[in-house]
Amino acid sequence: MSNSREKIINRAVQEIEDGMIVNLGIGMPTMIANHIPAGTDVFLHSENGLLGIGPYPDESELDPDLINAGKETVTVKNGGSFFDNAESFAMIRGGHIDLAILGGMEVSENGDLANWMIPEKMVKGMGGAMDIVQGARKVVIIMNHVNKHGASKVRKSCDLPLTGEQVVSRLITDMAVFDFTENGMILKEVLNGADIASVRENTEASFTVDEALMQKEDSK
Amino acid sequence: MSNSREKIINRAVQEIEDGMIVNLGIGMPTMIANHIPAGTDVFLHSENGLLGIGPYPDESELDPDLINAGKETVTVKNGGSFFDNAESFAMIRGGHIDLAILGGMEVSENGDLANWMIPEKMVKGMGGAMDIVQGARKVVIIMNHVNKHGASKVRKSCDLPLTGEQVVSRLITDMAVFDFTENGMILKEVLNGADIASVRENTEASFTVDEALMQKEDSK
Amino acid sequence: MTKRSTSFETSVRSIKDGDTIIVGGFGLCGIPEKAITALAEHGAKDLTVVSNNCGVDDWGLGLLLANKQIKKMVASYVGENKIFEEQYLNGELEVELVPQGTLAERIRAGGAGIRGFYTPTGVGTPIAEGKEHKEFDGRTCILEEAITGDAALVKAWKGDPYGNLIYRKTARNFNPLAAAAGKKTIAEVEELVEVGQLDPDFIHTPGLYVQDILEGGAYEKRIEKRTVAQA
Amino acid sequence: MTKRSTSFETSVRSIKDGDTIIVGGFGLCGIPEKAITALAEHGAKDLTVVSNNCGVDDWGLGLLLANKQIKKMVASYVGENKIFEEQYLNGELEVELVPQGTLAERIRAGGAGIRGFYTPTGVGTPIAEGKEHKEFDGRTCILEEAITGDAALVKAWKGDPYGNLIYRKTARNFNPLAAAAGKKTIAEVEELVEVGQLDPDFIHTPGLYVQDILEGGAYEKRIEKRTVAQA
Repeated sequence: MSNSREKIINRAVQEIEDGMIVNLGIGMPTMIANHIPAGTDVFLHSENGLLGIGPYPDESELDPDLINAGKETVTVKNGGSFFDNAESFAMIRGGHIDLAILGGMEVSENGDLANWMIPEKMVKGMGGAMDIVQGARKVVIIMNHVNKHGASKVRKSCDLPLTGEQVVSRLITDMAVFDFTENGMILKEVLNGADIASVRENTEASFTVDEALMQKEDSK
Repeated sequence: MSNSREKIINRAVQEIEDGMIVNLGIGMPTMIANHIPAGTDVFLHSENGLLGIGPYPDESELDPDLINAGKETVTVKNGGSFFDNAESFAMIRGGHIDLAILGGMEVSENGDLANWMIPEKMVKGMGGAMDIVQGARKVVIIMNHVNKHGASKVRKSCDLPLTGEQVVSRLITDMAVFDFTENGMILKEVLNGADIASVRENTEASFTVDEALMQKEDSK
Repeated sequence: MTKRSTSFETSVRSIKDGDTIIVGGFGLCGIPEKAITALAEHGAKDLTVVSNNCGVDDWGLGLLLANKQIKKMVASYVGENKIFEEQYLNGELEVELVPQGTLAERIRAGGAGIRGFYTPTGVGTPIAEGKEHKEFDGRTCILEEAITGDAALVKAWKGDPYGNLIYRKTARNFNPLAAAAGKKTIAEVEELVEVGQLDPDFIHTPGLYVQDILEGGAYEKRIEKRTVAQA
Repeated sequence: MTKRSTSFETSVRSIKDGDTIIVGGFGLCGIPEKAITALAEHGAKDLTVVSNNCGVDDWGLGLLLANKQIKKMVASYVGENKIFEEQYLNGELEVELVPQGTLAERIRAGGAGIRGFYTPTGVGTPIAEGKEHKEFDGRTCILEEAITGDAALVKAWKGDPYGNLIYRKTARNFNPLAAAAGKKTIAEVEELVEVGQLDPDFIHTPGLYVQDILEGGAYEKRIEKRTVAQA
């Protein structure tokens, strides 16, 4: 696991609290499941119709009828349940999912998210992302702070077509944690290796710095 | 059973064909179930969440958890199923019920139906009637031809608040059978004891007489 | 993450004056009899109650009526109750009559985050007055809006501590819809089983919809119309 | 009133050029593999296919693509298929991308006679362009319309001759929705049991939604992403 990926996942897993119903997006978010502390009693929701995703199966448990939204074979946790896709998105849209952690391509300072298409490329589809960002009670986006050319993915406004407007509650990058509030975008934490100045340098969006964080850095 | 009720039920039961999914309204329509010939394989739908109503239970089968839409204890037929009310009305509204037979207070010549409220009286509610008349593929109304004062219940237009506009496919009274078509209301049959003239006398609505029926009466 | 509540009294205590509560059941079949009784004792007033029917004079939601706890009733059929008629004619009780299928769908929409839907049900009737009309392929429909509740009271056959529920026969009726549409859903069951005893393929209400679960003990299960076959 | 069909060939024969067909499955999980194969052999063209995904190059709906039977695909995600990309970029294939929850709800609405519904999903995105917007309690929503099919192809675990179906685990997915939304629903099952063997409390698709039922014999059930625990 790359250093930045490790940082992001380690920070993101702290969002998950005991008793939560959590939806993890495909890719990096799915990897968070393996890092949830053993004692935490959460139900992972899979939008293809499963509440209570268990660990990957061993060879003897492998079942083509039991997959997650990323189409990987999984198992079901004790106390889990299966349902159809309309019911699954009733759960999402109806506000019954406490937390969704999804990947992002761009996040804007007012909490807009783009994570489903790049205009010049073949469009594969949004899957369930547009429903999840509108429905989950808290939407946490995880992504690298800058792209491979070093440009900030944390933008004044998104260039890419949106997945949803003002839907992000929290953004976790390999440098920082931001919250999106009525008072705008707020830098809440800097991750190991970064400081407020380096975050500013790598962020196109305008944000304010949380007071506690400011004091913490001042007192160093 | 009164003579007119008997006539209506005997005629109405002929609407039920092998293989049909049928919803029978509360009251007189429910009584039709007992007259379906033994060999006819139909599923009776009950809007409270049951497909495949069986006969009334004997004492040993009596189950408070198993009732029909009229809140009577019933049984379930082999091959039946239970479901919630949203699914039950999905079946109705979605056009999956072949035939509904309901009672009526007034039917107008363009197929409007009134069967749920009398303005001066305490209103008890429409139950599922408004959904059923919009959703069932064929809606057959059964009622007495005239009220207790001798006034026609088959009207130019309904005086009572409607249950649905242009929803009646067929009307069966103790005197006659009418169809509602693009060419208006057509008298299709006269029941035993009535003739075209007596039907005309007791009907406020304008209707034409089916040619076959005309010839039949002429040839008498 | 158990959702077991210590008592019905504790569970209904969060229901406040003026709340909207959605209640499962069809007639007296599948009603949450224990939670209703506890709510009558609790005494919260000015309630808007959403339920297909309103019980009988001395049982089910009739108990809340007798206590004058209900300000407004949203139902499809309310004909089984003298106290209801009395309070309605007195002007003490407000009533919104909703076609049964529309009522079921509005509650389902509430639980599913669908804000409104177009249905042909009620077009051309008093139900359509003041509602938006729209044609779809030549068929006129009216716009109906979702219903959600501050609380929902439901009754199931079996449940587990995670809140997974299964219902029995026609006692299912509005219960799964109500369960999904309540901010706080209190589920009472005839039998509370261990986690893992309900087959995940056949759970009617997945646990995430339920906030409190209780075993109700002995159930009265009154029959409204006892009809038996003639021998 | 048995709905047993004599063969897949017979069942799919009624599907005409230009028809809209709704197909169950999520990825390759729970797809009606026998009916799709029969439809590929049947050869009906210019089809509009509604399904969450479009199979892979050599399996599932990919077979219909390879045959150039699909004119338009309505799906939420189509990324697993090279032929798809080719035909799309050539302009041979029309694509309507629909958010997964909206797709599920549109099919559910089709089966349930709901003509349209308001959802917040897609507001502010390209999906909302040209659609009616409306606010509900300050939340902007867009109007989405129902989808129905001339035919639906679904796969269940067990079924009976009346058409009652039960599904297994996540192979349920879009199948019950598709079953209700097809004018002619062709259901294939791994095991056709006698009437009365399915518990009426636990039937996922009641028989009235199904027109043809067939036992499919041995199922291939391909796995797209075989992930196993590291020992």
